[in-house]
Amino acid sequence: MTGVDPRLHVTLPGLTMKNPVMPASGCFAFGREYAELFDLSKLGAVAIKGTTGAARLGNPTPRVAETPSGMLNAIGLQNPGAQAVRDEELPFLEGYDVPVLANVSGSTPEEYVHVVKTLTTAPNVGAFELNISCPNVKEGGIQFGTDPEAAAALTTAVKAVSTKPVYVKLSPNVTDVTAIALAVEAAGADGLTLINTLVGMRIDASTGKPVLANEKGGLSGPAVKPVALRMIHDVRQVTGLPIIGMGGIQSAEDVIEFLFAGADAVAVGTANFSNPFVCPTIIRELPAWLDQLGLESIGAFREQGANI
Amino acid sequence: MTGVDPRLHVTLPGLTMKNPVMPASGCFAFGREYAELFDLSKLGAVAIKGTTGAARLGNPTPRVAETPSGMLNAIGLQNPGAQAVRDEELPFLEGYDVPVLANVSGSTPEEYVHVVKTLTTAPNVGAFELNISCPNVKEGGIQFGTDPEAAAALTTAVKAVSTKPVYVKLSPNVTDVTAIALAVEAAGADGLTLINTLVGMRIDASTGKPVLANEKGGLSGPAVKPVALRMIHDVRQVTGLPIIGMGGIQSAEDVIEFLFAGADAVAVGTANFSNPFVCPTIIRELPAWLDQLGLESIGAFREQGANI
Amino acid sequence: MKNEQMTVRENKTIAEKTYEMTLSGPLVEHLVNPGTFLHVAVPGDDLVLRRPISIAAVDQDAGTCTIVYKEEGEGTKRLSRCRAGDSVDVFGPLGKQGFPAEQPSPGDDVLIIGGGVGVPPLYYTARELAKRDVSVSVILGFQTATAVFYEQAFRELPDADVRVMTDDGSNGHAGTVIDALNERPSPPDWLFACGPRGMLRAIEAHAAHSKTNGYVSLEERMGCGIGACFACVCETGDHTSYRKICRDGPVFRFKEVVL
Amino acid sequence: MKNEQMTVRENKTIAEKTYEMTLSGPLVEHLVNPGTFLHVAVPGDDLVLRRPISIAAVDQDAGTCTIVYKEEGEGTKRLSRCRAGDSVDVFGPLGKQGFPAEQPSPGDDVLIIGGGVGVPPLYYTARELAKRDVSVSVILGFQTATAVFYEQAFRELPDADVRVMTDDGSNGHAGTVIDALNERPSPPDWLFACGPRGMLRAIEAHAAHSKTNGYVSLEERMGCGIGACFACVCETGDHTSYRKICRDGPVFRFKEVVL
Ligand SMILES: Cc1cc2nc3c(=O)[nH]c(=O)nc-3n(C[C@H](O)[C@H](O)[C@H](O)COP(=O)(O)OP(=O)(O)OC[C@H]3O[C@@H](n4cnc5c(N)ncnc54)[C@H](O)[C@@H]3O)c2cc1C
Ligand SMILES: Cc1cc2nc3c(=O)[nH]c(=O)nc-3n(C[C@H](O)[C@H](O)[C@H](O)COP(=O)(O)OP(=O)(O)OC[C@H]3O[C@@H](n4cnc5c(N)ncnc54)[C@H](O)[C@@H]3O)c2cc1C
Ligand SMILES: Cc1cc2nc3c(=O)[nH]c(=O)nc-3n(C[C@H](O)[C@H](O)[C@H](O)COP(=O)(O)O)c2cc1C
Ligand SMILES: Cc1cc2nc3c(=O)[nH]c(=O)nc-3n(C[C@H](O)[C@H](O)[C@H](O)COP(=O)(O)O)c2cc1C
Ligand code: FES
Ligand code: FES
Repeated sequence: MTGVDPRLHVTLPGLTMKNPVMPASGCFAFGREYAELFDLSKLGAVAIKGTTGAARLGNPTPRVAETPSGMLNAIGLQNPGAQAVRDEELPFLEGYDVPVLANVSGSTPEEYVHVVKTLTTAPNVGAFELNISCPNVKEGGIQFGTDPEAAAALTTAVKAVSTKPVYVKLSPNVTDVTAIALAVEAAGADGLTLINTLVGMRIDASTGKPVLANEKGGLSGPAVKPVALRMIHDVRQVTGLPIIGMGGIQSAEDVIEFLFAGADAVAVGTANFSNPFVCPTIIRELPAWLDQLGLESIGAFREQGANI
Repeated sequence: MTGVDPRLHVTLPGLTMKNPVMPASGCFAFGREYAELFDLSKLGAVAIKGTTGAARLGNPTPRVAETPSGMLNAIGLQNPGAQAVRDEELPFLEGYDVPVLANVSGSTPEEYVHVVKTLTTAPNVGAFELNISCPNVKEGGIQFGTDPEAAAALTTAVKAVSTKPVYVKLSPNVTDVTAIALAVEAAGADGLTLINTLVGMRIDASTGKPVLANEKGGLSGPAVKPVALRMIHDVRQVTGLPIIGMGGIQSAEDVIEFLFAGADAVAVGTANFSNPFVCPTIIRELPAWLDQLGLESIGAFREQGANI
Repeated sequence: MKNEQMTVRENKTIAEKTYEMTLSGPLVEHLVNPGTFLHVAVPGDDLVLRRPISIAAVDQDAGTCTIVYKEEGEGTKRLSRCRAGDSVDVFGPLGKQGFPAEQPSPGDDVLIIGGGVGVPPLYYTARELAKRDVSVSVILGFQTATAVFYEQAFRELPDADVRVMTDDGSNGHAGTVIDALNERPSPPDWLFACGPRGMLRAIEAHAAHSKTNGYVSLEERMGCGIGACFACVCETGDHTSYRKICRDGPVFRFKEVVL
Repeated sequence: MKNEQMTVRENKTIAEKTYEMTLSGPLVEHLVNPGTFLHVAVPGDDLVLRRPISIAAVDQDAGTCTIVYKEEGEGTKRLSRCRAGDSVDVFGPLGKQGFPAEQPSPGDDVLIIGGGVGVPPLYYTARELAKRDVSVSVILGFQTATAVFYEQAFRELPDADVRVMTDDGSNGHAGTVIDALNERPSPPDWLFACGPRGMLRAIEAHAAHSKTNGYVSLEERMGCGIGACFACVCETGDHTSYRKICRDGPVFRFKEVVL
């Protein structure tokens, strides 16, 4: 393919990526829509929308609200369910030369296991991302993400059935993110992704009512970037596991910040809404940053101990 | 005094306030500087800089960094120590008709107790605010803020020596802020203030070095507003204690949002730096909001159950 | 779908807190479907969400398009401050289903009902219909006289029958668009409506008729604008499935979705 | 100290990535002390911190002041895009200790050393000295010829002796301001310096002399700009206490603080 710079290549468990940039789960659905804008094969990977056992219709609307340099969402894990994702969505993505990071959600460990069993046979699923940190569903999700033991047990259960590497997505809504990271590492996680959204709220001052129908939602976008960098940095101090970093990335410069903080690759969420071409734009701009920093490759951030 | 609108009056334990607005601790030192800009008697109260037993010189510089719609600070509790605050700073504030919320910090429970003993005799100290959540000092501070038992024990110890009501300032860097709130309420806290800063980090992409000399710092400003509103709302669901809300307030509209979320009064921190006249400006604009909402007074948010 | 820095040609008040902005740029060529919308990035990096705004008119000869927007919050306030010569970041056109202006035939009874800032996409629709010699009956509803806009523009369309309703009767007739609708002798062949959700609900309730091809344009808070984030869904009439307003709409047939 | 929307009269490039902005407004009347600074709110609500910028010149008759700034990051980039007629939110003047331009007497040996964007406050200082018939020797250091500014402005001051140093010798002499300093036969009576911390440290090391009244202007990242947040402190020479650059400075006597 033209335009592929070998210095951007990143190899992570299950994901052989042309570059370190993927759209974040929930901000790219299953790729169909953005495929109308650019060639998905340009991406390092695609993280698909959180998939549950059965189809879910999600929360009432409004589901999004704006906040200073950020947004809240309370989608509520709307998705067509594991079987439909396996049969209808993943085959579409097979048309592109890009590995899939399959984001898995659920209310019970059994549901996670069911989803992983259903999707693990898909040839283009390179790895799983366990969403143990979704703040927008009433039961499940976030419990697993805030209790090290629950997180570890879930990881063990999923690892037992997965034929693909398993990343665990960490919640920032915790006192000690490193404790969860270490617990899931001990339980066999192949990698970590962080951060998911911070729980937040907005109220319409003229009515006194919450802006979101669900009252609370998950905060994402540039506003959370300093929290994301801090948590990635803290987790990098305690583990050598691969880290896919996210939270507020909007530019190639932001990506470099995340790589220095300790990420091996990154995901871009909210910024897709501000700039639908943000992922290919970042990918195009990364080589100039390597030149400027005098680094040989994206891998050099880790290998040369450039990260902090 | 001219310009005082009785509808703005708020009476909280130890603090009889002309209006619900005070500058937040650490963003207003001990009032001297802003006193050159406007009459401090216009304020509802003044929260003074976190005071420790002995003088502290704080962290190396740079101590602040900018983030999208926010900032990081790692001042490191620089202050002249309790005795100097008692002898030199509080007397200055006695020149104004405004109650003081004395922010107390320390590394050990003994240090908190010492500070409170020293300051509790100051006539203009209306109440204490226990800063159990400062992320910028190596030991102490944040430990008390993340462990319900440690927070409760500290509250008990301080209550035993204080002749003034005691508010506890809650950290947002926790899995469950309501657990800490309930623990300090049970230990005798007279009120709560929240939120303190979220721990964050920035890295200079062109050098790979953290922007702050201290590497990590506390995130404040509009970026954190949705997190603050959510936590205040959550805490309001579990306790009837007075709440002084803060985190990203920049305008009278923001104050209304906080009052709806469950705050009884508010503190304004970072916005003083963007707009040095922000506190008097907000106070001037609040009556029009009461008119628009058809509410009789600031107290009506709580009394009429207007908050959510 | 293109994402482009369009140039502001003009930005002027046309009613109270209501602005008409004329934009130019290559994106204009892609605007062919009335009812579709533009996703506009408002100035300022602190606002991360784009604002969906309908296309109010397209002039391919001049290479311009027009949007009409009301100052509601911070985003539209900032838009209102743009001056001729400024750039505005526009993504569009979005929406796969607009008003089917290519379907009515000359002589069909075509009724257009617009409420407030729901009027703009209907003006674009009416202009497209006029090009095909289809004339329209128009009911425009506003709160009060100072809010009225585009009355004259509709009147200038050939054979248009235009009726303005204001809540307080300060312009046109006093009452709602539903009052005007109820006075009509027979159901129209086509009904195109856009406005507040409550108004659309009432229109559907009053005008759903086997003879009428009814269409409504919906609003919802949006993230992506292209169907990828599931922010803007609404349930289908049978309550078993959903539509994305940004992608499957924003225009839907009567009863297709729950209003 | 006032906080005011000042009007941009002019904003132009005067060297590579270096801009000179002329501002007008009632605040100008309060500008009387060279070395003090303005705390400038840059456009955009996402940037919450103001930018400290020195006053480069004041023209009370015209009611204007001038700042010179280099495009370093996002804030100065946005400032550089301001056009004549725009408003800029300025808070100032800040700093209680500037360069003591009122102290030197005519005939005193006054040396001014400026590095890069450290030059602007020294130009204001030299103009104030010139008003009192005190002439100055000036050493200006820049990286390269394209970075040089205000050389001509200094030369136009009566009896000024101006020497430009560039790292690469592309303008004036090759070398640093320290090289030029070392070539001087005797210690000056007064030395006013502003520039990178390393340069100031070297100047203090080379020029601290009992005969010399030396002053340096410091930079540090700031929050409030008025002494209330403790962001911008530096230790005093005896390491037991501290000074706030924004309030106690930004100009300090040699050895007053640790550089
Ligand atoms: C398909 C579509 C077409 C539209 N066409 C027009 C039009 O032609 N003219 C016009 O004046 N308005 C139109 N609207 C409504 C317009 O999008 C909102 O008025 C605008 O987004 C408000 O932005 P704000 O920044 O002023 O308000 P804020 O309250 O500051 O906005 C905060 C957030 O809420 C969103 N939001 C607020 N109100 C609405 C709303 N009614 N619909 C969708 N999102 C909203 C904003 O987009 C933003 O993300 C349309 C909406 C949709 C969905
Ligand atoms: C008293 C004083 C006077 C100054 N006078 C001038 C002048 O006349 N001309 C000039 O070009 N520059 C001057 N500076 C430096 C100027 O403040 C910075 O270049 C500017 O703040 C950079 O902002 P930015 O948005 O471009 O950079 P960014 O890196 O985007 O800024 C991020 C944050 O860091 C702060 N920051 C970055 N660099 C500096 C710095 N060197 N000093 C203080 N804060 C910094 C910014 O203010 C902002 O808060 C002065 C600094 C001080 C303290
Ligand atoms: C609209 C929306 C939907 C999301 N859905 C999911 C999801 O289904 N599963 C998940 O793990 N994370 C989900 N996220 C979180 C993102 O993947 C990402 O972790 C977070 O938004 C931070 O990155 P950002 O600041 O770049 O958006 C969602 C985020 C947004 C904004
Ligand atoms: C520069 C700075 C210094 C602070 N110092 C203190 C402190 O000494 N004690 C304390 O309890 N909180 C301190 N805080 C936290 C604020 O009081 C406040 O809780 C926080 O900044 C959130 O409010 P804001 O977003 O309005 O700034 C400090 C904040 C800043 C920005
Ligand atoms: S706005 Fe994203 S699906 Fe409609
Ligand atoms: S910037 Fe706040 S003390 Fe100097």
